[in-house]
Amino acid sequence: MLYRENGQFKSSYRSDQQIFPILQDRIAMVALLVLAVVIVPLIASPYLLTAIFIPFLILALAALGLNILVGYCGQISLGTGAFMAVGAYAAYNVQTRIDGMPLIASLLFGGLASTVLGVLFGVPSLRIKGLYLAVATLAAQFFVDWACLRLGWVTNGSSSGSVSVAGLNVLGLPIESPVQKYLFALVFLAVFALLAKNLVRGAIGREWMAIRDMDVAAAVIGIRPVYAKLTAFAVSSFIVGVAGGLWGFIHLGSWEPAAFNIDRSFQLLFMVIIGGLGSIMGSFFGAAFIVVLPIILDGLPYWFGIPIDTATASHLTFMIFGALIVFFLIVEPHGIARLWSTAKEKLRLWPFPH
Amino acid sequence: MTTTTFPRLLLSHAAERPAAAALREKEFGIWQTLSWSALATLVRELAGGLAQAGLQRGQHLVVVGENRPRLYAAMLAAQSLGAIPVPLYQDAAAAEFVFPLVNAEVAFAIVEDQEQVDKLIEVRAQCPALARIWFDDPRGLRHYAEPGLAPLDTLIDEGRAFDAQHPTRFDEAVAQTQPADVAAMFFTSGTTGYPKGVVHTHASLIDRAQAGASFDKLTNAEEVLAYLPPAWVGQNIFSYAQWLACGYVVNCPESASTVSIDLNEIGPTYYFAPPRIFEGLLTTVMIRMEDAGRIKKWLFQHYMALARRIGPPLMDGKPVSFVDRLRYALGTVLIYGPLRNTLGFSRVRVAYTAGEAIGPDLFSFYRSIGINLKQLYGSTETAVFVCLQPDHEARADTVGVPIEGVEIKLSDTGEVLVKSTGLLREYYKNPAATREVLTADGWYHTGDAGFLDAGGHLKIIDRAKDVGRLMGGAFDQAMFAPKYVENKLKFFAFIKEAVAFGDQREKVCTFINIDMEAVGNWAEKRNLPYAGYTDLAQKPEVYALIRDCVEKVNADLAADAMLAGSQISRFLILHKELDADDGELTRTRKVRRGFIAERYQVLVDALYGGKTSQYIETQVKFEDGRSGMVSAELKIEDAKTFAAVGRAA
Amino acid sequence: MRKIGEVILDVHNISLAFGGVKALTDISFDVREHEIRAIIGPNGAGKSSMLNCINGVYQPQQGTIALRGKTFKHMNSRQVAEMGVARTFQNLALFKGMSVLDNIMTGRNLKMKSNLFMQALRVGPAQREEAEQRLFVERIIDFLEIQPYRKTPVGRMPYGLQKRVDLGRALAMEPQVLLLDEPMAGMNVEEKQDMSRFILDVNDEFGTTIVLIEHDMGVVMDISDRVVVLDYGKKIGDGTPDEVRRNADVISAYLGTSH
Amino acid sequence: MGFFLETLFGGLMVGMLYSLIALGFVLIYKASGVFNFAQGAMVLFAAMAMARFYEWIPKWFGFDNKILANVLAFAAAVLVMIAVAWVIERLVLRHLVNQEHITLLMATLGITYFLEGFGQTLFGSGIYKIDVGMPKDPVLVLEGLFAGGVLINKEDLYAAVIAAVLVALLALFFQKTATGRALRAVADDHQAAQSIGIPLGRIWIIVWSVAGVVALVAGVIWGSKLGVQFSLSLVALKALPVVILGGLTSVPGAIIGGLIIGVGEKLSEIYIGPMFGGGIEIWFAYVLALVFLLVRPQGLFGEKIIDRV
Repeated sequence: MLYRENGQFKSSYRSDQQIFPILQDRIAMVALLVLAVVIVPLIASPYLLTAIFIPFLILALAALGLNILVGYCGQISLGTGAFMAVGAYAAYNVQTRIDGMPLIASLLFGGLASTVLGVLFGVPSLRIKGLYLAVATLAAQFFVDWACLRLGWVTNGSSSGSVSVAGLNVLGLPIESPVQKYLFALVFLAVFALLAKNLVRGAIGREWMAIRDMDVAAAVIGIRPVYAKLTAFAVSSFIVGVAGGLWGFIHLGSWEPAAFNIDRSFQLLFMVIIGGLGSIMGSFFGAAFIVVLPIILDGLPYWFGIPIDTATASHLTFMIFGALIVFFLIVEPHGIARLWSTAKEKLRLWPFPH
Repeated sequence: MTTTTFPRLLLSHAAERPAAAALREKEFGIWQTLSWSALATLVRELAGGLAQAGLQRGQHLVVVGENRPRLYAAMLAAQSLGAIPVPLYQDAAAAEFVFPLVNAEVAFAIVEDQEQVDKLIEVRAQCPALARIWFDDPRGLRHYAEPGLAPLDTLIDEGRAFDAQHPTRFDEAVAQTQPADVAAMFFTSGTTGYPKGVVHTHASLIDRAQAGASFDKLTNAEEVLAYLPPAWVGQNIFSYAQWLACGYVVNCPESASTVSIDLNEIGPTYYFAPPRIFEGLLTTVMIRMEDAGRIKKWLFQHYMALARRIGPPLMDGKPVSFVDRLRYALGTVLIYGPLRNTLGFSRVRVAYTAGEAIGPDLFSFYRSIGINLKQLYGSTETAVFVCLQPDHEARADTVGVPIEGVEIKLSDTGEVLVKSTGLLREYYKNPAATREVLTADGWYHTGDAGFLDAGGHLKIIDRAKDVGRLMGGAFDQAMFAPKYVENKLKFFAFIKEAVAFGDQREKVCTFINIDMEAVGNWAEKRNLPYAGYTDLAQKPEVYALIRDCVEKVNADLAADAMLAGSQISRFLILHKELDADDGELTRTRKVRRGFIAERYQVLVDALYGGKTSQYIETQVKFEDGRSGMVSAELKIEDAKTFAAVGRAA
Repeated sequence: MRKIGEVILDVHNISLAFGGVKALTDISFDVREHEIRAIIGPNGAGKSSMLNCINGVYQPQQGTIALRGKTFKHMNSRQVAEMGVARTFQNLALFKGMSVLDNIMTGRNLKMKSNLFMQALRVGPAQREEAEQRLFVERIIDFLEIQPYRKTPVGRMPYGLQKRVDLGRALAMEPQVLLLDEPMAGMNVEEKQDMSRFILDVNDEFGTTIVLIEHDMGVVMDISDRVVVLDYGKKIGDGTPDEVRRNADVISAYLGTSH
Repeated sequence: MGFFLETLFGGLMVGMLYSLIALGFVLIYKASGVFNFAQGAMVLFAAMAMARFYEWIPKWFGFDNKILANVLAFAAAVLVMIAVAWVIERLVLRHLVNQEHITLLMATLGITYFLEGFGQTLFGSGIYKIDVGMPKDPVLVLEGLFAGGVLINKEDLYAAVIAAVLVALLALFFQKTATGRALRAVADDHQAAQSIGIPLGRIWIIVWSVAGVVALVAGVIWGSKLGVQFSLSLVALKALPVVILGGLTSVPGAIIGGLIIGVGEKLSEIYIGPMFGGGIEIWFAYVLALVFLLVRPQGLFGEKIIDRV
């Protein structure tokens, strides 16, 4: 309905292949950015920022990373939490051991560390198919959980593996107030989202999807499964690692291994499923959905004046998540993102149904 | 009177706006753009090649193909050398090429692709003069050993070399070509007999083009989509003459199957199409809306009703209440805007239809959703622009006012005569025919019967020669305008073609072609099974449906004293669709009434003989050139007629 | 007209078995440059397995395959692809989640050189490369006359057109040898005509050597230069269509049966 | 020596429990190609049901007889597990027929969450005990062999016996009964099975029920050792490497794998653990399995994977 595409013809491949080929979408995108960069910091309360926006941004980033592996390359991972942990602790180590280490550098280093582990545990996936990989990644999960608890040097000697960071700053600008943290996370998300989008719409992205959709055919046209899968693992765990660093540094400030346990892994997987496998946009939807839903679920009873104890509430949350996962897998395997794109299609064709 | 020629126009654009886009063609997924300077270079090289190949001033160059930039350039190249491009219909059968090629002693042809090459080779024996054939698209042609056959690229390369050796030739040739020289020749697929070559000068074409342009204040910012046969003067004027006159951008679709997509992408600002195109669009709109959800349907119907009420007055600049304007504005957001967008008409500033009468509903549909659709009157012989409808004065039943440079008068027989700066010079090698239409004092006989209404708008009833008289019967000596009747029938979505008989007879009878898409849908909704056209056409339900239309027309005709006699008493639905390939329609889909009357003599006799059914067997040509037989037992039905309202005694 | 050249692909004593099941026993035949070579035989005769051996999906237990005189026994699909062998699949093996354009683009993948980082940043070279390959792919789309579907997800296309995309993806590799596994399976007459035309055009325009598995004898006899006949994993006939038609074993084993 | 043997036996006991859970995985994977991540949740769910019914039933019917209570509670729990199986087939499996393994796996993740939430809402989230009256007193064996002998928990012995019996029963069920054979057919090829008129739906319900019962038994044994609580569902995660090791489709594989992992875990904890600051149990099994995968992707007893084109 809102689309007016007449006259938006493309006279170069570059313009035809841009991320948002339709003018109206570009406008919407700019509007969204303005909203995120200007409006939100102005109006959102510190609570909203710390309880919803910052977690959303960081988890969206993690989900984005996971989506590249699961959604685009079709390789399942149940150990995302572990890779976040590696990112966080590696970043922590360089940050604390090397003084004057710039924040961004240590976060990226965290990403690299996580990449190494990702590739390491990805190697089995080259010989084995989907299910086994799930186990391999679980192995990573448990191993890392253990390492963070038991290996002193990982946590810089702190018992129980709990660590904390302070006095974060980028080039002297402090990253302490919720707004600063929010913007910091936002920038990371925006940049990585762009890079990821470029990858998935480029040659390597097509390789990933080819492997996902029909690996034999992919091999026959000269795609090396090994290379495709490993790059997916590397890119994925890098992004996840960085997200882990942000989660620790920006969101938590001080954390212990439990922050990245297997439940985190599942949570991220659910984000990707509900948000939309194989869609950058979907990672955002999923993160938003799963960050907000529990808050609503906790809130609802009180708003309706039927208070239920937190235990029951959390059980309900479990059940609802479980049900939703199954629901989406059956009804809309491509998640909210697909719903979104269908809606968009309808808008473009309006008033026609198809 | 104009003082320029097409090549000179090209060069001036190239000089003034070298980088500006002249032509675009969607190829390989994007709109490949040719700037004016690039085009000029291309034309220069082509001209060089043609000159070297021996194309002489005054000689003819045949051009056959879809709208392709390089074919346009070829026409310009020919004109630069003072030679005469002759565009032929790319969908014509090979045999139809023979006459033009022989008649114009064509030695050189530039064609689009294998299909056209094959056709030319097929008729080459009959056209000994044809020496050289160049093709634009080499696909499938690499192994052809035909003498004189070469790809267009080699012609261009040769031309480049030639131009290097004779750097001044081109400009000299262009300078030498005068406005009064012949610019192009269009073969009118005459409704009877051989086609006639209509000869136009640079002056006549350019003058009309400019007149039309100034009438609608066209600028060089217009976007035009060229998707109709370039051999048709209509397309040629809009995407060639006016293109060069105004210097706007002409866009060529990617392929026949993508026209609607391409139309949507380009979103032309200046659009021209015969009524059948608009009709097709409307039908698809309606059919697509059928599947819409209840809310959408309701919205659509509600706002279309509103549009029918408020749209036309808004378009005609009549006063409309503020509230209505608001409601219409809302409608624009919800329905009209999106609709225009999906149709590809969001940016249309001026749209014209011509060549056939257009149904009032059809016409007002487009105007009511805010598309400035207008009618014009003209023909190949008049370089199209004779009468145009000014904005705010568009009617379905008139064709507008005479524009600058045009005089109109009616002969005593009621035939429309035109004097204009855009008249043809002659019919090529056919003085007799020329004399028939062009009087010594410069009046052109349009062959149309019509009159100017109070507002000075021209109103066309029919071809003058077709306007006949009934003999005997209730309406003895009453005037009979077959086309008028046929059109009234064709305004119903269910009826695709109609052929009316009645001249020198006591009553009017008609053949009818149902519209396969519309009636097919109608049948499916009543889950009425059918096997193909012939079967569907003979269903009693369909006959009932059509009779209903016929009787509506009768009621309508009865209301007009002059035409009450043309009411239809009997009709039948033909067993096959009338088809240009079978010679029943012209390439512009006008019915050849005479030919049809002969071909289906038995049916005509059956109609007047009062039979209730008649067996018929007919040979048909298929797309792939094979032919087969279609036969059926055709029902013949009577239709109710009405007493003429207030008929003078 | 095109002229048949030297032997380009030489299959020598190939035997393949899955566990105990023998799929191919001691198969030998050669394919000459520019020719259209058909492999026919009843269902389960081992035709597809033969192709899978040629392009390295299966590793035959015995025998060798020589491409342009280069012999190889254990070679993976990648290497075979690099040597210019492309292939289409019997039951569509398109990438369901991707558009027609992207499906065919994957075929250009061997030609794309820019590394991960360039792609991520989409800087100059990567961007240019993407555009260049796009142009190549568009030529194929043009060649196969599927312009209207360019951006539609392959899943939503009619079956006949999906087969074209499959062919397009193979063509994108600029193959010297093109293996077609029942390119006309499940098509109506019209679609078969189109497909035959495309196959002939490919062979004609690009001089591509074609190895073709097809059930429709009419088509095979029309377009192929030489035919190999397999039955239960054994070669029972080899020669021009006419020779094969006259071959007694073939008649009994194949043409006799209702196909 | 004695100490080593004790550790060994301890490992075997734990391993046997792993085997039970792994068995559940294998059954379901064989019959429906589903890698049932929810097995652990099912163990928890079953155990809770058992534990709670054991408390409730006497209250409801007002009697006080441990054995009867246990029997009834067990029966009730079995019914519950069958119901669960039925619901899962109805609401999930039949809608995901012929879907990718990964999709199915993720679906079972969903089921896991649902069951855990549902279970705790139904049966509460406290710690409950199961007492099927297994003697807890230790016994000394092999005293003859060397001084001190080896100290073993009687309970473990009973458990071992129960497990053994269960496995035997399953084996019989698979080999002898018609349903068993149908199951094997389904496992080999869904379409084929369907075409010869084996009702997939019913088969799946049966398999999941059986898996449910297995889970119940495992839950009971484990629960009576350590009490029933949420952490029980994590035990299942331990069973994953077992399946990998033994081979996804092999019953004996599950058993052997379980024992190997159980033993390996314990021994490694004692003898290698200290070098790494202990607690390596959590991941040792996995790493073992992974290393093994690299050598033999199909596991100990799994069939070789050939992907046809």
